[in-house]
Formats: sequence, C-alpha cells, structure tokens
Amino acid sequence: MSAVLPYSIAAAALVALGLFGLVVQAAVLRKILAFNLLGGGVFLLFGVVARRGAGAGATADPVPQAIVITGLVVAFAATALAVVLALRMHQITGAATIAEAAEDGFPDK
Amino acid sequence: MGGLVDWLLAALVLGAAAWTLAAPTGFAAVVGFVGFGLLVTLAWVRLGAVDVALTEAAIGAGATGVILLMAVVRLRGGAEEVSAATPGRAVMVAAGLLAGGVGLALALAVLALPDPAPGLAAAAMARRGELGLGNPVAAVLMGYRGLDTLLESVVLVFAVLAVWSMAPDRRWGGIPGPRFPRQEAGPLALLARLLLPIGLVIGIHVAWVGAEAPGGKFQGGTILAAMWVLAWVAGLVQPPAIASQAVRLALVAGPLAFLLAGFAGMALGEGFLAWPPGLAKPMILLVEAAMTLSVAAALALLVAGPPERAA
Amino acid sequence: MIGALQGLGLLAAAAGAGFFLAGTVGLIRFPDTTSRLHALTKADNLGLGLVVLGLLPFAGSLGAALKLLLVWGLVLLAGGTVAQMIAARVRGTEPGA
Amino acid sequence: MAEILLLLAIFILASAGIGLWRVLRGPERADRLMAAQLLSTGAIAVLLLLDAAAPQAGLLDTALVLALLGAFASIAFVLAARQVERP
Repeated sequence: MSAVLPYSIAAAALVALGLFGLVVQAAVLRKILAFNLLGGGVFLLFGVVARRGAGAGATADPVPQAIVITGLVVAFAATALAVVLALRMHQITGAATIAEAAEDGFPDK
Repeated sequence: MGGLVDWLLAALVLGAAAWTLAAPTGFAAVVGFVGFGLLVTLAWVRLGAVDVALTEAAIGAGATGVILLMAVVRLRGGAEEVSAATPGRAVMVAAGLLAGGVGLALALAVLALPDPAPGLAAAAMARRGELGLGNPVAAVLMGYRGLDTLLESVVLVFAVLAVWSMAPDRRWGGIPGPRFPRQEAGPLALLARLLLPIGLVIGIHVAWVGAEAPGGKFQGGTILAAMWVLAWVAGLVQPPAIASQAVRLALVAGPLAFLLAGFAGMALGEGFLAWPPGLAKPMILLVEAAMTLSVAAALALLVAGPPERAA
Repeated sequence: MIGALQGLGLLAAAAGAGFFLAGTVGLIRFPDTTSRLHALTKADNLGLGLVVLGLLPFAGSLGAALKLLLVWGLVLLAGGTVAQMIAARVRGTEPGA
Repeated sequence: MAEILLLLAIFILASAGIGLWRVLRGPERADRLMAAQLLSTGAIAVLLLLDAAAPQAGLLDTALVLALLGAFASIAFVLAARQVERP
C-alpha cells in the first residue's frame, strides 16, 4: 500500500507555505488563499495520521477522516464569509488590503 | 510503481500551492488553488480516505473555486496599494524563517509518531454495526463524534447569518446576489437542461450511499447546492428573498432534526445524542435527509452572498 | 477470452494516455489561445474517451461500466460547454457583451 | 496488469502537470481556465485508472463528482465576468 512519507513532507511544507503567505501577502484575497493552503496542510497531516492508523479492515482510521470532513465544510463556510467581508470592504472603502492608511493616503511600508 | 505515484502527486500538490502564492494576478492564483484542490483530491484517494476525497472533490475543487472566482471578478485594481502594503525584505526573511521552522517541526513530529500508530480504527469498525451503518466514517460522524457534527451543522447556519448581515440595512430581507439573464439558447442553456436532472440524481445518490460506502450528507448536499447554483447562473431560478420562511426552514431543518434526535436519545436511551438501539438506523436516516437539505441550502446561500436587491 | 479483451483495453487506455500527451504538446507548441483551446478539448475528450473504453473490460459490474460511461458523457457535455463559453469570451462574441 | 494501469496514471498525471505549468502562465485568463479544465479531466482519468488497478468503494463516485463539478468554476467565472462588465 502507499507510503505516507511523501504526503507527510507535502503536508508540513503546505503548512509552512500557507503560514508564509498569510504573513507576507498584502491583498486580502491572497491572504484567504494562503489560509486555505495552511488549512489544506493541516488536513493532510490528519490524513497521514489516519493512514498510519489503518487497520481492522479500514483503509484509514475513520476518526481523523470524520474530523477532516467536518473541517472541510467549516473551512468552506469560513472562506465564504471571508470573501464576502473582503468584497464588502472593497465596496465601501475601495481597498484591497487591510493595511493602515498613512497620512499620504497610501498604506505604511 | 505506487511510490512513484505518491512522490509525483506530492510534488504536484506543492507546485500548485507555490503557484497559488506566487501567481502574478489574483485570478491566476485562484485558478492555481482550484488545481490544488483537484490534486489534493487524488492525494486523499492515495491515503485511503475516499470519504474525504469525495468531500474535497465537491467542496474544495468545486464550491470554493466558484466563490473565489466570482469574487476575483468583483475585486478590482489596487496593484499600487498592494505593492505599497507588501512588507520589505527583512520581514520576508523573518516570516520565511518562522514558517520554515514551523514546517520542519511538524514534519519531524509526524515522522516521529510511533509505529504502529495508535488509532481507533478497530473500535470504529467493530461498533459501526450498532448504528446500522456499514461506512465507519458515517458511523463516527453520527455516533462517536456526533456532537461535533451537530455543532458543525449549526456553524453553517451562523455562517449564512453572518454573510447576510453584511448587507446594508435597507437591503435586509431582500434577494441575494446578482441577477443573471435567462439563457434561452446556446451552450449554457443546453448544459443546464441536461446537467440539472443528472446532477440531482447523483447528489441524492451520493447522500444515500453514505450509510454503506463513501458519501453522505455533506458531499450530496454540496452537489445539490451546485445544481441550484447552475440553475441560478443560467437564469432559470432567482434566489429567494432571505425573509422567506421556506428558506429559513430549509436552513435550520437539519440542525433542528439533529437536536430533536439528541433529546430523543435522552428520553429513550442513555443520554444526549445516544441513539436508542433498534431505532438508530431510521432516526439517523431522518436526520441525514434533513441535514442534506440544510447543507444544500446553506452552501447555496453562502455562494449567493448577502442580499443585494429588494424583494 | 476475458484476458484478450483486457489486453485490448490496455491498448486503448494507452492510446488515451497518448492523446493526453498530444494535448499537452499542443498546449505548449500552439501560438494563440483559441488553437490551444482546440488542442485541449480534442485531446481531453478523446483521451478520456479511450481510457474509459479501455477500462470497460475491467469494470467489475454493469453498474460500474455504466458509471464509467456516465463520467465520460458528463465530461463531454461540461467540457464542450466550457470550451464554447471560453471561446466566445476570447473572440468577444458573447451574448450581451 | 495493475502495474501497467498505474504507469498510465503516472503518465497522464505527469503530462497534465506539464500542461498545467504552461497554461497557468497565461497570458490570457482563458489560458488559465484551460489549466483547470486540463487538470480536472486528467484527475478523472487518474481516478478511473486507480480504480481499475485496485478497486475501492467510492472512487468511481469521486470521478463522477469531479466530472459533474469540474466545469463549474469556469462557468461561474465567465458568467460573473459578463455580469460585471454589463453596464
């Protein structure tokens, strides 16, 4: 059966990539994407744990699987809400980032 | 050969993720993210978690892509603002070090897990029969972690309420989202006519087989929601006003049925959400049916967004 | 007998994989968007079609075989629609645009 | 037999991966939409091949869901773009 090593590395790297993007990227939409990558990495970690717990006729431990399924649905709801918030902010202020506006009207460095 | 599949897939997943971060435009990033969702679906299959793969296919690759792409179209410009707000090199390096450290620690932690890993697979497989469910994941969702699933269904209702509350006061009670013109002819009209009935059948099928095989209310509900979105963008239906009683009832039917079943467990069984023996299967089927409806309603309303015009 | 059918199936599936590669080559080599769209849709639909055809002898039941065919039908339908919509967008001939 | 099917899956996945890189680079938005389309069809083919190599409950249903929803994002985008551009 398939080895979990590639997915362990991918999952940890995804968390790192997502975290980096969340901190570094300015545009709100890109932050939302980075947050989803981070979440995807965490879910994959659950997947690796589930796979290692396979047994008794189950191809993967059902408990982490069930938790990831609820997690995916909640992540979708959170993403939808974040997108609506970003759109509304854009509608009202015209801004695409959440940087503080400086005196000259442009965000601080 | 199997190992090659896994390494290739893991590399492609990371490549798509890197593209999503580094893409030159928001649109390119979102398309990269949709590709990421598709690749992760395959990864879940290789990890033996077909239930999760099905959910990822429906929600990750399908629904999330739709809301993000629709948002990209409406978010305009701001290149100057974005570049001004992007942190300088020092912050980048610090963030890179922090993120790299977290990733490294996680990788080490996961690889250091004891072998064989402790797990609840045996318990879940052995006790799923008590609920009359053949699919152990469904049994965990309704039984062992039933409270999580109940709370999650409530989270969906609150998410819809939060999205609705983004509307200006004068729009409260109105109709969500933009109006799409009705397509009388052309490719989309054909697609809507052919895909809708097939999609409805597949959605109900996926929700129904969830008791015995991969599938269930979340996956089936998402497909049903997607079919409604197709009918909406093809101009066949208009979103209902959020003041409509029917919409609100559809939204809370699932959590309500779940709660009532929980209290029935107190009256007939051992406690809240304890499924009474003998009645477990029919009660779970009722809750699942109501939940499929509510998940479909909630996801469709989340895609449609806050009310934008008067009813 | 079954073995011969499965052998033929493997050949068809391999030909399908070849079409996927042809589609990729088209995407890389063709100069403009509409030609790339053309390469993609032809290769995709034929490639997946041949894979489905080739896997039919492997299907464990009639239901599984029907599902395979349904998958192909859905991809043809949805892929064709999207290709037309993208093409209309590229050429600026959308209704109401 | 299963080995050959897995090999074909790898072949298609790799070819879709290379194509993905090309189309993601654009330059048009249409090129990028093709990337999603290409990967969606490729992923469906890979799922079908994996199921033929080692049958697993639910794999065909997953392919079915991808086939049903794969085109969705593109359609939603084109329509939303039309809707925004209309004066």
